[in-house]
Amino acid sequence: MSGQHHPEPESYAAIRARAIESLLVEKGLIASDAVDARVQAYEQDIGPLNGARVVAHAWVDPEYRTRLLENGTEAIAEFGYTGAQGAEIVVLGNTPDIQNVVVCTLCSCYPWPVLGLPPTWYKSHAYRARVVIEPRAVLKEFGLELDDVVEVRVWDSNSDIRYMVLPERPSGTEGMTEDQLMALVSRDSMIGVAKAKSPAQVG
Amino acid sequence: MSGQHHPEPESYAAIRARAIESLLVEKGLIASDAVDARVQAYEQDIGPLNGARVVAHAWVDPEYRTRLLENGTEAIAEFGYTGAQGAEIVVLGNTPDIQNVVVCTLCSCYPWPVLGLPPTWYKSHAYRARVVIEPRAVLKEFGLELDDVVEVRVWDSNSDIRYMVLPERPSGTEGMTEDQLMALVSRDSMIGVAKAKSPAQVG
Amino acid sequence: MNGIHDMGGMHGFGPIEIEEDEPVFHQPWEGRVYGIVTTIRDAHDVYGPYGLRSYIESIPPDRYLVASYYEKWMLALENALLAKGLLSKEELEAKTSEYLDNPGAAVPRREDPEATQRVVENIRLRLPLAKDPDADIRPAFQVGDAVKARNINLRGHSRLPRYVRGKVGTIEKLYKIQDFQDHVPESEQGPQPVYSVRFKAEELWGAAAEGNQSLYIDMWESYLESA
Amino acid sequence: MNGIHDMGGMHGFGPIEIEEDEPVFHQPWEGRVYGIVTTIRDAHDVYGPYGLRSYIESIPPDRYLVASYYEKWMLALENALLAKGLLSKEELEAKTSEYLDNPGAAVPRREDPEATQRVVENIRLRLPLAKDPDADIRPAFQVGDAVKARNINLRGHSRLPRYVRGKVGTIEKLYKIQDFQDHVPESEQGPQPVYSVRFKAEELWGAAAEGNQSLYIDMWESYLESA
Repeated sequence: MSGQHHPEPESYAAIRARAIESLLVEKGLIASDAVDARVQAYEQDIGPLNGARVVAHAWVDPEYRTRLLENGTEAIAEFGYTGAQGAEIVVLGNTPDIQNVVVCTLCSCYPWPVLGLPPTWYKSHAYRARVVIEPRAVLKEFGLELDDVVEVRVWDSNSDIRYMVLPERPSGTEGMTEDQLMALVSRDSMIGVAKAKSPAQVG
Repeated sequence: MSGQHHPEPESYAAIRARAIESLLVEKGLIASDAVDARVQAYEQDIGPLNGARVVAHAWVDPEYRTRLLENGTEAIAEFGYTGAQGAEIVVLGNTPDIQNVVVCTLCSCYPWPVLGLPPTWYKSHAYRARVVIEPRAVLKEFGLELDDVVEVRVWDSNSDIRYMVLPERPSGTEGMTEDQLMALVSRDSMIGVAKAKSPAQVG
Repeated sequence: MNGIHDMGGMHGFGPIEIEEDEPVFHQPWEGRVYGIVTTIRDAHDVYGPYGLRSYIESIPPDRYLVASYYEKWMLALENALLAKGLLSKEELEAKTSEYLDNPGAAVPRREDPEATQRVVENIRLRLPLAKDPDADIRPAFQVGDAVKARNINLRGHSRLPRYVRGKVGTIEKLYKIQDFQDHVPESEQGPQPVYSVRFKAEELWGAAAEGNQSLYIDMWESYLESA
Repeated sequence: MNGIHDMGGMHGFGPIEIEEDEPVFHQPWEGRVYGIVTTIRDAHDVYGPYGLRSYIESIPPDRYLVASYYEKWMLALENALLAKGLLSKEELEAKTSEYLDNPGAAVPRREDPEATQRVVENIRLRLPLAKDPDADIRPAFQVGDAVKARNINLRGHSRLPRYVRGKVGTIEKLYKIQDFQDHVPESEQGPQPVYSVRFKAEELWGAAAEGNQSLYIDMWESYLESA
């Protein structure tokens, strides 16, 4: 940003965003440090590690698991994960017979307090269009092939309720601590397009 | 096309079309004069004047009108208007109480032998999307405001049958010849988004 | 196919843009594309059983919405030629580069008066579309019957738009027997009765319907069940 | 609105493109747009009752399909600011030209620690969404009831996707009482019971359904009728 050399020309979108930000600053409609704070919160603090902590805790504490499935919002708030796009969070428990998968076909609604901002594929037209009509084909593209006896439940987040999936605890994790278990809980497993990782996968 | 000066640079589409035509000529897959003939047929010979002749004749000959509404394909073939995109043509007679309107929501199907190739608006996404759900609003944009007692019948040409509208004969045309009447029959009136013109309109 | 082309009833496309006295082709290349698409099939089965339109329907949605009508035709033609192996991607790109570098270069010509004569005759050739019902194919529905359009979500070419699926209408007319056009297994192919079916606007659009309006659409018999 | 955004069940969008270890924002401008969109509303009612998403839904379909996620946000933000009169088209274009001419020019800063403090607090602020039924609003349906989604074709913002309309499902759960979000006349606005409704895939997609699959979706009571 030195003004002297630019390895790549800036995109029109980048230019346009600067024009808008400049005008809003000049008019006193936004505070630059507030924008910084918002960006920083979701780049650094609020992401899928929050959800992974919730999941790992539910794996080791059956009572918490029950609370989490009965009232996700309250149980998640015990960790301080509250706020924007999480006024009401419903947690969907996977079982050997049920795979829950979350989408927002109309938009890209997502439980920010536990998962942060959604990945690009979740916001893609392909995912939004396809997962409600051919979820098994979509899951296969994520590497998840499900047996025919497993029921696939797709949840379309069309209201202001947000959904998070509680993946099954992998086998062979009996002696692991909560912190160790957290490493097995991928973002994708909490959207429902993957299983939690096995200890072997994370080495 | 002198190769020496170009007032405007050619569009990518124009370039691409030349590349395709060149390759197909080189491979002997098309004949240039056949392409010329096809273009010339629809630029010069086959257009809405055909339909206008059919309509004008139906206005002056009640028996022809009956034949036309009963078996459009045969009655239209009496004028030699046959062939591509007209294997089966159904003619829809407007009345004071019924306004028929034609669309092809999935594509842009159109009765070529009587109307030639469709205008851009007929092929537009706006027309295809809107005329089935809000035909009165669409007709209004064409300047046609219909009384509430007039039933609007929209025909979606989804099969290989093609539709043409027989507009009502305007009042004040009693003494006119078929050739004079033809001038009142616009393309749009045969799609159903307009009435036939009044003698005053064509001056 | 639940494709972007199946747009009946969608909002958001804005007003109808009406051009007064528009030419048949706005640019010479549009005419060439039209002429190529419609003459090459006289001699070569380029488009397969579902026609050029199945290739048009397969244009990715984002491209479909920005491409003009004849750009869609050209894209579909390209894809059909590539699929048939009549052109290769490499030669198409190479030739395009040549013309980009030499915009004034002439397109070579190949004259074939006999083929041209056939093309001219084909333009007006009468090919009957439909035939009368016979002992093998008897219409299952009568004029006046209440019918429901089935909820079919074919991945391939289909003539059943989304906006009528699941809706109840009335048989208005029998249009004889026609070949089914949908991309279905071989056992479901072949001729069927086709009906003109009338749907009331309220059935299609609920409270959003304009008053005193109905929609007529052609339905192959396998699209319908008794209502 | 039967808009392009209502794409559940459409074909033709190709495979899911999955990026490993993707950053939260791919370009700094995406973060700025995100930050502006989500902080400006703390102090100003920029988006109106139907939110930023109603502006996103109003992006013309051809633009919608080619714009990236944050490009959609930026377009929607622009249109909301223009609609509210907080920006004018002229000043926006003039400022854009300035940056196009001087790509390295800095964006001015305005610090406001108090506003920033509020923004940081708002991120984690608990605002209850739903309330328990009371004497005024009693749910019309019980868990296990068969219900049919109405055929509503609103021109404005709606949360009822096309793919469930007219389909029969089962009430699985009552989600208390929530404000209705659709763009309806004032007499139809206000709080309603919201249900989780389960639809079998066969009901939604007919023979094209994958086996052993169901879809759960949140339905405001006015979307439903007894089946």
